[in-house]
Amino acid sequence: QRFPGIGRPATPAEVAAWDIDVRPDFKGLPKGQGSVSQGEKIWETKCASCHGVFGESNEVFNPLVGGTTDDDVRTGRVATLKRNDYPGRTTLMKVAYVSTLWDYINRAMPWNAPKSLTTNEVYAVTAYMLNLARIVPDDFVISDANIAEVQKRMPNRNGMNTSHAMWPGDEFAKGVKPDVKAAACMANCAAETKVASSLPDHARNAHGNLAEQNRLVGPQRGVATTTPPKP
Amino acid sequence: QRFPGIGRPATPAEVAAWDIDVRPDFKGLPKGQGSVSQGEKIWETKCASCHGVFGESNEVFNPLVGGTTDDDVRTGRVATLKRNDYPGRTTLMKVAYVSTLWDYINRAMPWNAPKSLTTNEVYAVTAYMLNLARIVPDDFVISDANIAEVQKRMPNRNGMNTSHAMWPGDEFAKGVKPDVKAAACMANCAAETKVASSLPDHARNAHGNLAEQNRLVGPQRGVATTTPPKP
Amino acid sequence: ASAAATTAIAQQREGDPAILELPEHSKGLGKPVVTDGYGKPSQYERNVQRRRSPGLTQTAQASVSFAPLQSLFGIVTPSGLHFERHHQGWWDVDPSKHRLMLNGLLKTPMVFTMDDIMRLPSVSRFHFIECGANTGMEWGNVAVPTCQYTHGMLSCSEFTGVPLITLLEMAGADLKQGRFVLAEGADGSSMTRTIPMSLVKSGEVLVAYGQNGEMLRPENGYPLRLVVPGVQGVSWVKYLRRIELGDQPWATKDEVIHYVDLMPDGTHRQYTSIQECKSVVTTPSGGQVLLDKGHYTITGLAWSGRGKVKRVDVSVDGGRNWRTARLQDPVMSKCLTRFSLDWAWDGKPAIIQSRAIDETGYVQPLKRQLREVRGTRSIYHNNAIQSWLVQESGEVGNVHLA
Amino acid sequence: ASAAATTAIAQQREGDPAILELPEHSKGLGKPVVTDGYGKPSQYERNVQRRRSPGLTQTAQASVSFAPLQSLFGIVTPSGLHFERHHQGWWDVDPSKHRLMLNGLLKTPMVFTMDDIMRLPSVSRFHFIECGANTGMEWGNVAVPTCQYTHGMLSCSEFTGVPLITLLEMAGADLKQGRFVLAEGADGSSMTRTIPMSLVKSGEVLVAYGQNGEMLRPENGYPLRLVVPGVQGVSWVKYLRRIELGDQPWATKDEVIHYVDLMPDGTHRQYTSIQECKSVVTTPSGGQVLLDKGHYTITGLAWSGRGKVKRVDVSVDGGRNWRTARLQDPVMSKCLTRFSLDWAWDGKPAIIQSRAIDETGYVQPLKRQLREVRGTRSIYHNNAIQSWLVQESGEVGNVHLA
Ligand code: HEC
Ligand code: HEC
Ligand SMILES: [Ca+2]
Ligand SMILES: [Ca+2]
Ligand SMILES: [Ca+2]
Ligand SMILES: [Ca+2]
Ligand SMILES: [Ca+2]
Ligand SMILES: [Ca+2]
Ligand SMILES: [Co+2]
Ligand SMILES: [Co+2]
Repeated sequence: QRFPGIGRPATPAEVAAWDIDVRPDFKGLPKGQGSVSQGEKIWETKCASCHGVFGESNEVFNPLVGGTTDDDVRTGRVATLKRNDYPGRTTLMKVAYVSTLWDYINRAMPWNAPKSLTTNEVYAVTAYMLNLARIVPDDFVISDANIAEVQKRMPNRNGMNTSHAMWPGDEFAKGVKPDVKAAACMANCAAETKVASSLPDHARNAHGNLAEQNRLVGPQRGVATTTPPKP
Repeated sequence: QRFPGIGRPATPAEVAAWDIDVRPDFKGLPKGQGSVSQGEKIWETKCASCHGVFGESNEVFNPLVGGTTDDDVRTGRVATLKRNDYPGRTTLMKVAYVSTLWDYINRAMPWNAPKSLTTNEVYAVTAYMLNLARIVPDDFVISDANIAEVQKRMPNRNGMNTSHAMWPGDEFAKGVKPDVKAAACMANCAAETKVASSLPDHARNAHGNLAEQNRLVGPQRGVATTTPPKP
Repeated sequence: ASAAATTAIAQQREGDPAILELPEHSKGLGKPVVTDGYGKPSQYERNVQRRRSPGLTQTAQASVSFAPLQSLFGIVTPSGLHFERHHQGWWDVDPSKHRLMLNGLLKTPMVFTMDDIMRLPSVSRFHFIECGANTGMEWGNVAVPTCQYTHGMLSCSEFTGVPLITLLEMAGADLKQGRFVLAEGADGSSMTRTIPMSLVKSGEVLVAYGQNGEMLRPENGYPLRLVVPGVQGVSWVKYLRRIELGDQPWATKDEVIHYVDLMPDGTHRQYTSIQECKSVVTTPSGGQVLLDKGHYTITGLAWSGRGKVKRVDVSVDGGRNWRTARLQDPVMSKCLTRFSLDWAWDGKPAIIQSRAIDETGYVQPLKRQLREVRGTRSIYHNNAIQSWLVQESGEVGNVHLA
Repeated sequence: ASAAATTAIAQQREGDPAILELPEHSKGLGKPVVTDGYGKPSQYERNVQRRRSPGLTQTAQASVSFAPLQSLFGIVTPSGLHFERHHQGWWDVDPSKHRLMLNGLLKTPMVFTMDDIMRLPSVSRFHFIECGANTGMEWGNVAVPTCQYTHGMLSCSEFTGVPLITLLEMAGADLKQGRFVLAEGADGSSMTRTIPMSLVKSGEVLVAYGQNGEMLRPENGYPLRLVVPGVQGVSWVKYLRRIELGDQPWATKDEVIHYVDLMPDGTHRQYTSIQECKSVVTTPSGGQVLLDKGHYTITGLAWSGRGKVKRVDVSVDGGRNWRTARLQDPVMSKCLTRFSLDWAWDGKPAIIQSRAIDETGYVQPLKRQLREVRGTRSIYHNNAIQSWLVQESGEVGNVHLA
């Protein structure tokens, strides 16, 4: 023992109390089940106030549901994600794994009372959310037994990519080089010196008076944004 | 000009307002004068409340006056400083230069109203302090003209030493080596392992309850000093 | 003109009242020691605060506050100004009741108290932490006025803690099978992130309790957070309660739904963790106004999630010509590096930029170069070169060039 | 015994309530961002404060507060816990009215505003500051219980400022004739100190405004102080208002009356400025009680006013045998260095010491070695090896050995 007297074994009850994570291969998923209609009731009392009755609200957060099609359910790629003119991105447009939803709802939702749902309630609201996006039918009962089948219908299940140089190890992909390559030109470089974007005048004071966001002494002051710019 | 636009020349009036320092060679000393008896009056109204009528008080600070002899005035060495059994050290026992006194009183005293004395008042209280230690006679008038003579009577004027390795340059002395030399023995060293001094029991709680002076978690706690030590 | 000349002469004879009339503090007795057992900044520093960006988030508990980079010096971020990012609000957790559990692919699942952890050998290292969404508002157009808002989800501290590998070894971790760890927090979101064992094995990943000499601040995970150098802030799990060793990644909400980078082809990059090499000029910067022509010291911060900053170049003509800046030592790995360069402003418009290069040779890209590969919908990991336009009035604005 | 065994089994089945019963913060929504625009430590850190030593000084404005070294990590001292030493109280000076004047042996006496100074090229450096009187209460006998009081007039910060030599050169300083500068503060004492031009010329002496990323704290000289690396704190003049270049030293009160070292022969060493190589174990240290036998990490701080710390040795048997400790990098010049060493406490009495060696080869002395040369009446510059006695009860005391 390298460090005598430090730390102790965890009891099985202790591990059970905290080991709540659920992986994409469903390791960690507790047994249980919940129907769409059960989920609807829970949703309406415990989730809709923040996320909207159809998961469409963006009052406290991005909409959870919307933007996916039956075709996406078939292909596993959310088509609208390829469109540069479609600004919104709902949770169900992005999420690749049903386990991610289950795990997160189970640990963190409802936001103001996390970990208050029973296992079956988590199954049920998950079913309800999936039903809103027509991933599962109205009479569906999701359970640990059939969740792997549900995974095969996740609309963006094929929309992810882990082959990039921004993971600090070779666990996902080996030898990938950074994707953006720039060179360090020093003189007479081909530069764009035309201003293409700047803060519109009406937004001048949108972050408050910048004169009050800089020190009172120093090489400069904050700009008084309560008055228009000097010529 | 290496840094255009930064800084500006000081005006003569500005330099005069701030350039108040007085060196041992009396550079910076303004013309003026003050008598012991003038000094006594100022002392009693403006200094005695803190330093005592005879500069003997240690209520707000070490005594200023005391511990010097006529012999010291002659030799320029305060004899009691050589005695290990004499604990107190007054300002006049230590100070080598009269300029130091003048400069400090002028800039910093009275403590609660620094820079409120006139030049002549500073001369006068300096004279009074020196008189208390019999460095100048009762009827003495100190001035810029005779202060160099006074310097020759400062009791500890020869009691200083600048030849040591603790000044980070060779301005005072060149090539002096550190005075304390230790070696880094690693094993079976000749060590004193008998406890010669420790905090007496009655002082256990003198700095407050140490349990409240250490973090609530960590490798240890603070000792509860409100109760006696455990055996 | 003659009146002005007279004033000038009078002033020459007289001088600045701030000098001629001694201030109160030169003529009085000041305040006692321990006026504050724990001190605070000067009242004159009240403008130096962390701030929210209006409208950026819909709630204040799943939100962010930005560090005032425009007013900071050197590389250390004062803990009181450290940027905040919470997903379910912050807590002041009682450290005597806080526990860290290790489970998964190891011989003995274990529990550690704070006392236990603080008895183990620790290291102290300076590292930056940057939110993956830093500069995210600026992928398309200029959206915010100052470097507090463009780059302020960035801070740098001296972190003290125990290498996670030490704890894993104590629990008999299976270092062959175990390729990923899950880090889990104790807050409402019980924030979870997958961390590569390759990084853990390097000894760089810390279970940290110390920040800038004292304990972590509650907003930053008191009493325990994971420190994952070079990796985006959301992986630095706060209120750390559990570490699980596993053979597969976890696909947690914040690595596969939220902190994902949308590519032009409509796929999402998941597990994009590293904060690539980046820099920003903080003086002068957007929302400031220069007082005068003449000498200025252009200064800013550079950093790389892949190691040390090797070089920083600065341009004052919008990128046509560059000069190499001074770097303040010590230059440390995965840590902020302060750069500076002298500049005499002639009063004409100027566009100021900085470009950092790290020890791997990676060059910080132009916005255009970044967009060419990643489009404009990526949100995360915008490490493009920042441009500040100094106008003739002295006012400095945030601009994108094309 | 059987009751204890039953409890143990029950506990095995059940476990720690701090784990089994989820804490409030795992089941609720926390506080919003920018609850504090400038944050503060956890409520559970309330014991970590700077403190006065009762009876040490007769007033609270000419006094000192000690940093809680026993509770700090790494090398950075949080600015709120930086030790204080005032001679005439502290002030919160308006920086827009603060001026720095240069006069003496130079072509043009000059005035700088804070705006001017902050426009000049600056450097940021980590340095310790130690009061010359630190550990002064311990020349003779044990006087105080904890390392907060024995060694707490010590702090370390990242300072940002302009090398004083830059300003002197701007004013056309006579670098031949000018061998000393006088630094003068703007507080009531208008604190003055003589500084060697040799050190100024090296570029190390800074006119500093930044401390740990923000401005200096008012207690530490806001908005401007001199930084004189390696030299005792009283020379780091606060509220710096004036620099005079001269050909002779000034013999100011605090260099020839006050911060003077009384030698056994009755002479006073004046201008003793350098803080010689020194170290102290902060964990475990006086006034603490160890909770248990087993592993501990002995850790502490080492520093030298002459440059870098080269090595630190630690003894647990009162100096008979020593082991070399780990040093946390980066090891910087005239900066605190954190050392640590593993130790398994067997529950028996132990005397813990540390001994630092700097890059000049200087070895931190025993108390005896120091006293042999300097006696016991020196007050200043006590850099002797500190001994902490760990008793069987776990209680740690401050002891001197003989
Ligand atoms: C009081 C408000 C509130 C309630 C009630 C609430 N949520 Fe949420 N929900 C949020 C917020 C805010 C977030 C974003 C948290 C973050 O930033 O990490 C969120 C995030 C989510 C997400 C992740 C979305 C994503 O893209 O990252 C899911 C799924 C979710 N909620 C489901 C639910 C369910 C199911 C319920 C009810 C059982 C529920 N929520 C109740 C406020 C709420
Ligand atoms: C309100 C209290 C107070 C008053 C009034 C006062 N002093 Fe002082 N004096 C002090 C204190 C406190 C110190 C120590 C300051 C320090 O720690 O640097 C001091 C220090 C001194 C010293 C330096 C002593 C040394 O050894 O460093 C001299 C000389 C002195 N005073 C002279 C005077 C004179 C002359 C007057 C009146 C004109 C005066 N004082 C009025 C409180 C006072
Ligand atoms: Ca134990
Ligand atoms: Ca698990
Ligand atoms: Ca100017
Ligand atoms: Ca002068
Ligand atoms: Ca983040
Ligand atoms: Ca001091
Ligand atoms: Co997020
Ligand atoms: Co003093």
